[in-house]
Amino acid sequence: MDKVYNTVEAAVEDVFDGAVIAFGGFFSAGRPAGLTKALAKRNVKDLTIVLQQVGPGNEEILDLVTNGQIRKAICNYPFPRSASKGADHPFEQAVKKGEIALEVFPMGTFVEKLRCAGAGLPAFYTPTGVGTVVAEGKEVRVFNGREALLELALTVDFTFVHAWKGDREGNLIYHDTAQNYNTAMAMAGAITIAEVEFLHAVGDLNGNGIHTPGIFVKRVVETGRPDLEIADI
Amino acid sequence: MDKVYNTVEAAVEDVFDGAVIAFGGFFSAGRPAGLTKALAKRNVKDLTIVLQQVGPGNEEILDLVTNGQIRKAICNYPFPRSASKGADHPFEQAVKKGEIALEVFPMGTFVEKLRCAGAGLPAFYTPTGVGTVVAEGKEVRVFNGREALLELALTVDFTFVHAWKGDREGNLIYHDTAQNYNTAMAMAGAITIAEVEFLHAVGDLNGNGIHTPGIFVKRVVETGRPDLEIADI
Amino acid sequence: MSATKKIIVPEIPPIEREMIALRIANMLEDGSYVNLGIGIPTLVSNWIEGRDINLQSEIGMLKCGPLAEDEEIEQDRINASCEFVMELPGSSYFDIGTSFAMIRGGHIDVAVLGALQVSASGDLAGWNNPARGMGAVGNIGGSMDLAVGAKKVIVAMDHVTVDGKAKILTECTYSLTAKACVDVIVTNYALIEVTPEGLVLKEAIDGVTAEDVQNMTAAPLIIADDFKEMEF
Amino acid sequence: MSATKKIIVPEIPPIEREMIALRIANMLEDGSYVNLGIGIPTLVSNWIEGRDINLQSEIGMLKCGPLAEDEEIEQDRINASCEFVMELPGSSYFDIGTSFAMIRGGHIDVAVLGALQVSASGDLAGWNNPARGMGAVGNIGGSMDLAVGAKKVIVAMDHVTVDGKAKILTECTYSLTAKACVDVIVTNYALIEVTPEGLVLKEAIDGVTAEDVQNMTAAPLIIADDFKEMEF
Repeated sequence: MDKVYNTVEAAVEDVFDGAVIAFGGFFSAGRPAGLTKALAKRNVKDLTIVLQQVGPGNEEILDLVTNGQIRKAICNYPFPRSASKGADHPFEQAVKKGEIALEVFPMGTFVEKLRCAGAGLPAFYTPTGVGTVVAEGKEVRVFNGREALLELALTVDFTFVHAWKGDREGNLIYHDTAQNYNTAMAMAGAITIAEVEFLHAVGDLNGNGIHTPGIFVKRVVETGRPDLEIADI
Repeated sequence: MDKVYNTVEAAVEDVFDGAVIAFGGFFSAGRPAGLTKALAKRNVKDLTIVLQQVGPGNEEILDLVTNGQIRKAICNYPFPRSASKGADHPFEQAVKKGEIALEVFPMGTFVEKLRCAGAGLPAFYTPTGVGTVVAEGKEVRVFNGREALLELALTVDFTFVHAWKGDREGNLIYHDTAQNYNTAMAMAGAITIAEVEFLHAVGDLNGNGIHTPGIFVKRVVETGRPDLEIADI
Repeated sequence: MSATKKIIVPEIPPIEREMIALRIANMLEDGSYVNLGIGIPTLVSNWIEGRDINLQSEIGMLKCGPLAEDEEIEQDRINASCEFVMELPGSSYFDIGTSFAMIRGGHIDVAVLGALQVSASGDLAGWNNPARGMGAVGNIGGSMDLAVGAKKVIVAMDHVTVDGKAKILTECTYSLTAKACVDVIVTNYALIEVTPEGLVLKEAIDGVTAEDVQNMTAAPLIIADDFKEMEF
Repeated sequence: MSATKKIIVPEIPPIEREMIALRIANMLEDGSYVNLGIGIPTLVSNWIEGRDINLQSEIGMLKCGPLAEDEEIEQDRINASCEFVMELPGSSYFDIGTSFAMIRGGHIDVAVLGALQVSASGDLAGWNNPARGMGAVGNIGGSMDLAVGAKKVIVAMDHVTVDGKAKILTECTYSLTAKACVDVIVTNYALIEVTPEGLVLKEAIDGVTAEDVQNMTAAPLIIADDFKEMEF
């Protein structure tokens, strides 16, 4: 099945108000900037965004924030590293004012919640977060003498990923550390949309080195290799 | 760190009585036959073996059975496909007589138990097995209106895997469907031992296409490409 | 309507296993991802060559190709039935953890499974024949995950056992694969849908009446308004 | 011994951050897999070039190399501190799910982490400075997983805050990263081990006495029998 869309705009056309959207990427590596920019041009709101952090180093997400499109964010490292940059940052200030709800999970828990959603596992136990604020309101249970928290799968309506190479059926290969969250998020999305730097014919990619098999991907759009803009974090 | 052992015998030398050992592989693809044969030559007993099935198509495991080295097996498809072959099969008959304890999990649960052990997650919930004999004695819990079973991580003392290419630091690439259980089992083993068809210098393998990063592998031994012997299943 | 109900098999010969597979192949949609179990389900693959149907094999392969022979055989390229298979353009390989993420995670559109018994509420019993005498253990394999995980489950089986006993029952008597998981049953005599109201007889093979089908089925059948002859 | 205990900082100047990193580098064993957190821990990488120490970065890279500059920069090759890094022979890449499998699963021998506070029982508080005013949310990142998952946790930090408050306390007052996870604390004045008996002062920098260290530590210290000058 050919899954290619010609434009990022067409690929995100059916994202609806209130949708939960996961965004892959980590700083300069593997961010679906093209799809995200297309989303910021659309009049959809009350979105829940699922991603590591909201800039710096993720400038295109800021447009969604300043447009007032975000109701909630689920992150693991939400803010600028330095407190002084946070004081100037629209997302951090929107959270502080209560305009955007924020939920934070430890990084390993965050990614596992997405993988579990994609893998049909409703919940898991992890030792991470026991005895911390992360454990508040969560079940604690002892396995082999060690406490662990119950964490739930995090299902998402749409996932945006950025891959290096992709074929027309959605098989994806990421480049080095650009794999990051993209793999787990691609599994989690009810509709996963991939922007790829290089679009290949079916059969061109080595089937033994695919990071995301096409079954997890509904749409593919070629956006080229992004320019490197080094953000000051 | 160079992890290369010169012989399969040296690589399995410290397997101890009562050890829990996971064996990768599926029929003709990715079975650690060299390591397994070396184990059958050693006088270790009371072993718990963790693998898909015990022959046919896994003849070297049969030696462990007929040697009386096995106390327990944890499988997902333990027996020959046809009942008539099972009637002649030493493993099936040993289970029938109660000489070997057998625990069976659904295939997806089986592999996830191993991955969780390797990933430091003590337990997970899965909808698979609800309302069946698999659920007996297990906690059932409802998530989003759907029942799921609590399943525990399965830790193993040793894992034997078979890879296509490996480097001296334990980075592994499997060949096509030979990846199968090897990936999850390599994560689960306290000591994971890899036999590889082709041993490479460090730096020769493409780091973007590694299936099992070297951190999961303690020992590597080159055994060459096995001859294809098509078992009658 | 118990498992011991007397079964009357019609004099019309049943269709061959290959025809069960063909009927199912005709139900599959283009672009779908499909997993085929061992037995009759495997035969579905003979009818989809050239169609845009992606076979998933739980060993860890997508776009699983036709059976390989002779010099085409590659020992590391097999399906979950331990058969040597061919690659197709776009085939991909992955580990069994990822494979069952696909299966449980609802990414498989259709699973075609064999069965020993199916109940009126769509319970499936397919992995443990008590005749083998192994008690509560047996070859579960991927069947339980497929039964609960696939968006649609189609059972492909003979309508009655070789010794003339019903396989479609009010309640299964064999150990279950999963409860309330079956959507459609295609046998060598009929096509039956599992609905909240019960089993609905949609099709029977040429020359076989709805009454004939009921006579070899130990669960009550609702005859569909559009009940018709099975076509291929 | 409360968090408000009056802290007296000795007149001897503390060692530089690079020297804290060097002391830690000397504790790492050849062949080990090590994760370095943001801040002082990152500096450990400057002292291990040529040694057989494998750096893991939680973004999904093993054998993470030195920082890349100018034309060496590849936008898709970064560490978890968002710095551009070099490949080494044997470097590998993987997704963050696998990365945290390594971390939680006990495959990382040592995690070197920064900290705001450490308690007498090895509790670590490192992710949430109340001064930022964000309440219960903040940049947790990979710190909680590393603190519970690594076989050994070494904290690298200044001994007291910039405004002269104790960071080593009977109980942490800031939001915890993990309980009872720290094995060793290396500061710009001392090396302290966390033991079941309490904090054991093992080393102090040249010119600083055990009493000096206790005077800037808000938890009781046990002076090791082999207490000695920190060497590099």
